[in-house]
Amino acid sequence: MKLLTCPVNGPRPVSEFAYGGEYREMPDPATASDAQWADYVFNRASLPGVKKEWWYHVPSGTWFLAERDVQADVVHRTYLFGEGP
Amino acid sequence: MPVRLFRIGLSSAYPEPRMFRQPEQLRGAYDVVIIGAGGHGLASAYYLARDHGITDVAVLEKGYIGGGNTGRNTTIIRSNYLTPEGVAFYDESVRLWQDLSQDFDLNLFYSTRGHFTLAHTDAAVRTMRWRAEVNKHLGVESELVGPEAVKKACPQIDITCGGHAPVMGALFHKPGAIARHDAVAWGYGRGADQRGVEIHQQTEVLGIDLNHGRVAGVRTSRGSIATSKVLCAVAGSTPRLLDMVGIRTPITIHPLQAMVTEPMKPWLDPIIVSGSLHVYVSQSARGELVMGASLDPYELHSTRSTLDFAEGLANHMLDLFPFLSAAKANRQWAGMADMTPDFAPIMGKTPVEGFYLDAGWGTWGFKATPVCGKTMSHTVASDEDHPLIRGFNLERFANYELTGEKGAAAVGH
Amino acid sequence: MTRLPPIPGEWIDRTRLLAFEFEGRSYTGFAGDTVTSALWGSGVHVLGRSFKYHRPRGVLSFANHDVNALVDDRGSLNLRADVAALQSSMRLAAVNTYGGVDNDGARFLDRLSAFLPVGFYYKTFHHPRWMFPYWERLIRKVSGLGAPDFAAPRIRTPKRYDFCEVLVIGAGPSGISAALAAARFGAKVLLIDENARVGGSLTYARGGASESYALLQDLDRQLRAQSNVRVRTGTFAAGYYADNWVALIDAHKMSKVRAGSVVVASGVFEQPAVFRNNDLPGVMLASAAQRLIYRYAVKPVQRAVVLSANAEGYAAALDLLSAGVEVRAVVDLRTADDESPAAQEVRNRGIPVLSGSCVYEALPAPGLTDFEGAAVCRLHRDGRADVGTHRYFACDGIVMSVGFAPANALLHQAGGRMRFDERTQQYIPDVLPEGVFAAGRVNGVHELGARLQDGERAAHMALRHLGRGPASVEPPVAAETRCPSHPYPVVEHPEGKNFVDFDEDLQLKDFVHAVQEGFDSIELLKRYTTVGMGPSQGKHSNMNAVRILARIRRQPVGDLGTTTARPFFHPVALSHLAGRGFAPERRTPLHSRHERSTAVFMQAGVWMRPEYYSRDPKSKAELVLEEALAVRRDVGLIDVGTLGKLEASGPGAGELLERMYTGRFSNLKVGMSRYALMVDESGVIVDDGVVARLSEERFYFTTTTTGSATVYRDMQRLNAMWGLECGLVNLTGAMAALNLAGPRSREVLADLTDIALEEPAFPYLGARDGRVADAPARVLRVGFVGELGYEIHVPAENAAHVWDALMTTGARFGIRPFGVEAQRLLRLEKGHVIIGQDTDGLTTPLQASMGWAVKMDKPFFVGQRSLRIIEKRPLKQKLVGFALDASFVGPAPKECHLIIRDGQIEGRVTSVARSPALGHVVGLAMIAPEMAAGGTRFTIRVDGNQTVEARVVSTPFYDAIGERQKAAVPPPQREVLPA
Amino acid sequence: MNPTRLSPLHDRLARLRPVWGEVNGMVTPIRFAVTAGSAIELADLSALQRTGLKGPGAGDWLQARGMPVPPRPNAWAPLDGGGLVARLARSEFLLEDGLQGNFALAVHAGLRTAVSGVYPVLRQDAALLVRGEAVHELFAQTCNIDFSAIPSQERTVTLTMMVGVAVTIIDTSLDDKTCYRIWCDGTYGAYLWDTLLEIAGELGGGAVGLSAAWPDAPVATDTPSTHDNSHSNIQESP
Repeated sequence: MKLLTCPVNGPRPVSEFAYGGEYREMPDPATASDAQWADYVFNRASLPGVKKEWWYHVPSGTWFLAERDVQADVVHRTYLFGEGP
Repeated sequence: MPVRLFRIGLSSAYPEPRMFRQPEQLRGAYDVVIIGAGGHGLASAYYLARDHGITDVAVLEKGYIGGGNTGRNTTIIRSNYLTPEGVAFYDESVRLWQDLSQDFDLNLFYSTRGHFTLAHTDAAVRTMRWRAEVNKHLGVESELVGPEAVKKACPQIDITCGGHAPVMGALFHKPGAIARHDAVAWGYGRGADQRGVEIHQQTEVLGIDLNHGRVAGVRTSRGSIATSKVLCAVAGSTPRLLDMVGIRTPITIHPLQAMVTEPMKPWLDPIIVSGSLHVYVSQSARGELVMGASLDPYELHSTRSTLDFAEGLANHMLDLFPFLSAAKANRQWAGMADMTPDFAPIMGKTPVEGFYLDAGWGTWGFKATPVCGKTMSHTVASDEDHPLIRGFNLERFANYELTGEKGAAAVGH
Repeated sequence: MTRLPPIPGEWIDRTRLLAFEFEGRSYTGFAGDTVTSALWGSGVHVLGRSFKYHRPRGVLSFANHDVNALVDDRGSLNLRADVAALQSSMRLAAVNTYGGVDNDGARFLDRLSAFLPVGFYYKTFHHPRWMFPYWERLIRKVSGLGAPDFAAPRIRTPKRYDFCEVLVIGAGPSGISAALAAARFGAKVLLIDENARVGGSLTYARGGASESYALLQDLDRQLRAQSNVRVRTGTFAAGYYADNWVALIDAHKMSKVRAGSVVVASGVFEQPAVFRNNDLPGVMLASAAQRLIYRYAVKPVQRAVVLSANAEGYAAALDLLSAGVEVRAVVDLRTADDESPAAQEVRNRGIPVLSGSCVYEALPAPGLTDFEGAAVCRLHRDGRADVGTHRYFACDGIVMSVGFAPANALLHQAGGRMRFDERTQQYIPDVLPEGVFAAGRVNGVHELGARLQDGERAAHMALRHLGRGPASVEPPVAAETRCPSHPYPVVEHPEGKNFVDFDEDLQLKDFVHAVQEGFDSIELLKRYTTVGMGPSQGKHSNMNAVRILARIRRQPVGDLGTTTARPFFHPVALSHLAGRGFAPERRTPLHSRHERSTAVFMQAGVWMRPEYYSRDPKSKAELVLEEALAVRRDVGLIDVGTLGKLEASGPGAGELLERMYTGRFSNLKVGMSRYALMVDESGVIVDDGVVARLSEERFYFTTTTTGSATVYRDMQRLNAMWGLECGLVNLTGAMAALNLAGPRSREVLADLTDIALEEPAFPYLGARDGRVADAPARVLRVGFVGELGYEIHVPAENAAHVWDALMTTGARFGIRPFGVEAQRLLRLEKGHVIIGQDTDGLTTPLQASMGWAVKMDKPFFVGQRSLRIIEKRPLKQKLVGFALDASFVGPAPKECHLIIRDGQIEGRVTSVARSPALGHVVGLAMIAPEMAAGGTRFTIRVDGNQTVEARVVSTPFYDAIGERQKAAVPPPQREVLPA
Repeated sequence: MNPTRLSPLHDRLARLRPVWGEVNGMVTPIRFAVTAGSAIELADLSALQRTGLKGPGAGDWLQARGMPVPPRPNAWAPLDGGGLVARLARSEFLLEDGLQGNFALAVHAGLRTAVSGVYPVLRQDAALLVRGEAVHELFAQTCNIDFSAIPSQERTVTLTMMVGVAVTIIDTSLDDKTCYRIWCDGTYGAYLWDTLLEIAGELGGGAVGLSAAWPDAPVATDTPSTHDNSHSNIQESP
């Protein structure tokens, strides 16, 4: 089973985690056009490659970010929000 | 003993011709280029040639015919969907399926077995009734039945599911069927080939040339092609192709895994699906139990297998059929499913003129193969979305008009 | 009886005789025997029938892929006779025969084989269409292997996790050498082998001498001396999964091992030669014959022709001789003489060696089950047999040693890339992923000494991967100087029956024909012929299939690419995969109280909740009605502890709720509560609950039962992202919650609490902390069921105590516990929406007629921007209340019955029930907006295609002004009492 | 007067007909009529006083009250009177008193009035003790963590999943006596207990009462409890 490294709890089997989806910057609701907003809500950068994703370590309730190659399923690094590179 | 087999048995030389040619090289231009020689791409080519007289068509395939999800799915065919758009669309598909073996003169083993979607909670029972009512209204044979009906059709089932998820009812869909998945691609391929379509295997698309926002050509690993119409039917590779023409969609790629047992004497007649147990299973004519579950939980562009999938599936299989403890799982595999937020496909014209999309097939693409061929060939030929697919257009997201099949397809099959 | 005198190292225990039955006849074997060795040792040679043509089959590989010798022992499905351990009182029968293995009624199919060409089932049975179901039924009758026993109980197995630093797969010479080398550096080593004992080929390939056995004993001694090596025999690696996660299977269970690094020393599968009748019982691989001899002391045949293409073949010939087998000749496919010592010895012993020759066909006695001899021909340069040179050898067996294919499935699964090595005529690892290493014959290293070295080298690499081991690792061992595998051990025959895949009964011509039909890539060929798709997964067939395709396409094997090898390496029982089958279940602290009150439980996610409380002989419907009426008339008590219960504290707490929920909470007074609705980013309703303000900076709030985990999760994430100064605590499990509801609820509670209950001290929607039955309690005045009501939240450990106190005190007010069903009914009378029942995966607040709960003038909340877009668009559907005439009789509508107008679907019923308080049927429906106006009549289609007239009415249906929940007032006059 | 406390495992324990005693107002098995094998001993310690706190200021707040604060996340430290303070992940703490000591109550009281950056966490765990030579086999069958590779002197706190339930596990082994503590959400307690007990039984162990789990436990045994289950059991027990 895949291993994922929680920045707080260390390497754990992926079954201890919940996938939080791609990390996305929210456009300013005040200035974004309807089309831009709908694009933010629905569309995804679905190309294979290294992506920034939310992951959640269930037993400890820890959210963190993972930079994962979604084709090779290799995690390059994980860190807590705001503590990244 | 059927005549055909006699002829083969008695002829000195094996009489069977090639099913499809292997064209030496790509030509410089085609009227239509179809990317992806899976069921959908080949079906589109077949109906373009047969129904629309468009035969100057190249089907480009990175790997080999039917090597993608066409050859990796669990072959379930049904039309018991939730939305009127969905039901009408898949019902037409089921209708087409019935004739394919004769159309192709190739036996697809299209086998109507009946399809039970089990409900283990009262919420599920409600959804099943909803689907049944919509189906009946649109003339599709579906009904909500009680546990006893399930037990009657499948006496071997443990209706209490090991005590922790008793079956409270089921949606019974009489036309539910299975077929030989590979043969579907071969049949469409042969039919298209006989009508002049060129199928180019081992030919990867490297880029799509646009000219003022419309399709001008396709660059491949075997040279460039000029064309004004490109149909994209590549399931798990859709994001790469869309990137070539700069279209953004909600599609994300998740693996869908499956598993098959060693052959055993056939005993399971209907197709059994359990949403809350995440199991669907049918028995092939070879005697193998073909089993699947829900999508992998996170995005992945790969067809790797996982052990926890096999463990979970086996556990729930034994909840339903405890006597299979000694049955052996023989092989695991996976496909790449191109998922959409509303569990409905994305089909038809796109912002790029001459670029037609047949995608978002998630876990339900196989059953739609014939109707996709029908509707996409119409759309490509007439440059007008076929009426049956208007609910599936790409704009529906920007317009906040999702189709809401989620209820019906919560478990992949 | 062909049992040999005792042989050093044999695996059988001659002191323990086991009696068993096969096909109704009684036999005996020894403890340590497999079913095959016991039968073969008893002179039984027809062990099974083939899948398609029902030809007799015996021993082929004797290495866990003799899938034509599958037996059934009273419902144990598809036992593999070649590896299944013999047990006394086994009652065995060959699978898939008609009337027994000897006179299988389906054996006529063999004579029809010409009419059953490759893929025949694609070519027929579909004309005329109506005939197909008959054909299909026939096919489903004859297909399949063993028959399951429907009465067999579920087997639960002790599945476990395991951990090691170096996992070595395969305990042959290279594997043992690797394990010892890793152990010398102190690594925790796990060494596994699927055989009953370690040693691999050392246990059977002896070349008629004793050195290899001596070496095995020495290695075994060294293994036992290493305390940090765990040896698990009878265990195979079923699959390799991400990050060195390997599934190990033994007779009783699966172990999931996480290894620091993995050494794959899985060896090779010996490959059959392809010639006419190469499937007859008596034709077997050399390694199979050797295993019979040295492991089980069984004489494989009496008189053999050895078909060889390598030194191993000559060694096998010597093993046969030492077992007293008469070797009529060694037929060598190669023209050049084999220079190995074994070959010299064979020639010295005067055994005829026919080089540049092949076995053209095996000659059966009538009935195929017995064996007469072998026809041997010289080979033309083009590889065809020169039938003119036909020579006949009487024998009862042909022993084949023409080459090997690597057992590299795990390396494939690990993501390794293989390349075809022309020198050894074998696929060998080209690129292996990090932490995975290959050693021995799977790595293309065949000489014994070299295999030992290669094991050590691989172990050192494995240690280096763990950051330990020797400073430098020795270079790869020198490449083989000889070729153990023949490039094309395939002989054509006009009459065919030269089998390539024994699982699927595929003959040479099937491949020729498939390619002729255009299936000329390895993947298409595999799919059309089904080669390698059988239970043995191509272990003895894929290599020859690739060679045949390459020959037809006049291409080097290396150019064809390889097919992937997916799990499982050998099939795995579902019970092994499932293990114990854990099913987590969540119980509220009041579970025992519900049991005592004879609750009927229902599942709500992982929770068990009382649906209603049974009281014989009353029906569910009656009891639900009684429970509801108890609440309307007097007082009822329900466990609502499954609701999510969260606390948000700190300066940022209010802001967090403002952003998470659609309503406004900044102006919520301390000590008051308010309904809260949550939508997702696309404006779709996802959850609701009640928010209570305990102090300026402290909020306590509830979520739906199913939503609790995800709501808490999302709040944690956004709280972190927004950097709000707010602490979130999930109290769902720690707090119990009881809803005491009904006109008498205040009287019941008054006796038990120090909280001032009367108006205006504790108004509707008020929230107070205090004590209930001495327990610290948080009490919310709620109105979900539409009566005066108190939601009492107490620590879980006090829940039973408080429940008991309320029931005792409530007794004189006629208190009754009520379940989920009654609550649904009561809330429906109030027109309260249940998220997920009255809404679906796309419902917005506007559609749910809950605009009142959405404050669009707030600066921001999740989903607000989307709702701005949605509110500009025409409404597609709207949730309304409806009622049937009081006079209505007949089949009542059910939830999800459709609303039909002019043959069109215009909506659906989401909730419906006969209101005991009102005496008629009321419900909620999603309906086309133009039909949503009060008083509009519409048609519901109910069961049996009946239709029912309903009219839109405003909600709440009951106590429209809500005076009852605000202040206890006498129950309404109109009541229907349960019949 | 204080209300009766009930262990999340109470009705599961009652089925095993224990001799009850009372600990901190909670009826707790002192010993069981049937004594199990000693390969694994499983005991309910839910009765111990327990509280939690979290937030950026939690660590400092504890320190200010002279309580030991584990220096790193997922570590624990002992408290006088046999208790412990466990640091869960980064800034959350679980305090549990032994049979003596009242840190938990003190902390609970200290947080009744709001403290900035410190948030009280009500703990109502099912709290287990498991020990014996077969404990690692029990873990092997229920939890995907190699506890044998975590030295007990490191005083590590492990937050992980066990048979599908989120648990907190620490190793309290002394010398050669393998001993672990397990906490989980009380509402999963019955399921976790039943599952562990079944496996423990197969491995030659079972449930033990406080007297075995904690020989020097000065608890009032056989006190007539207000709880009817316990009554009946006391009568039925020798």
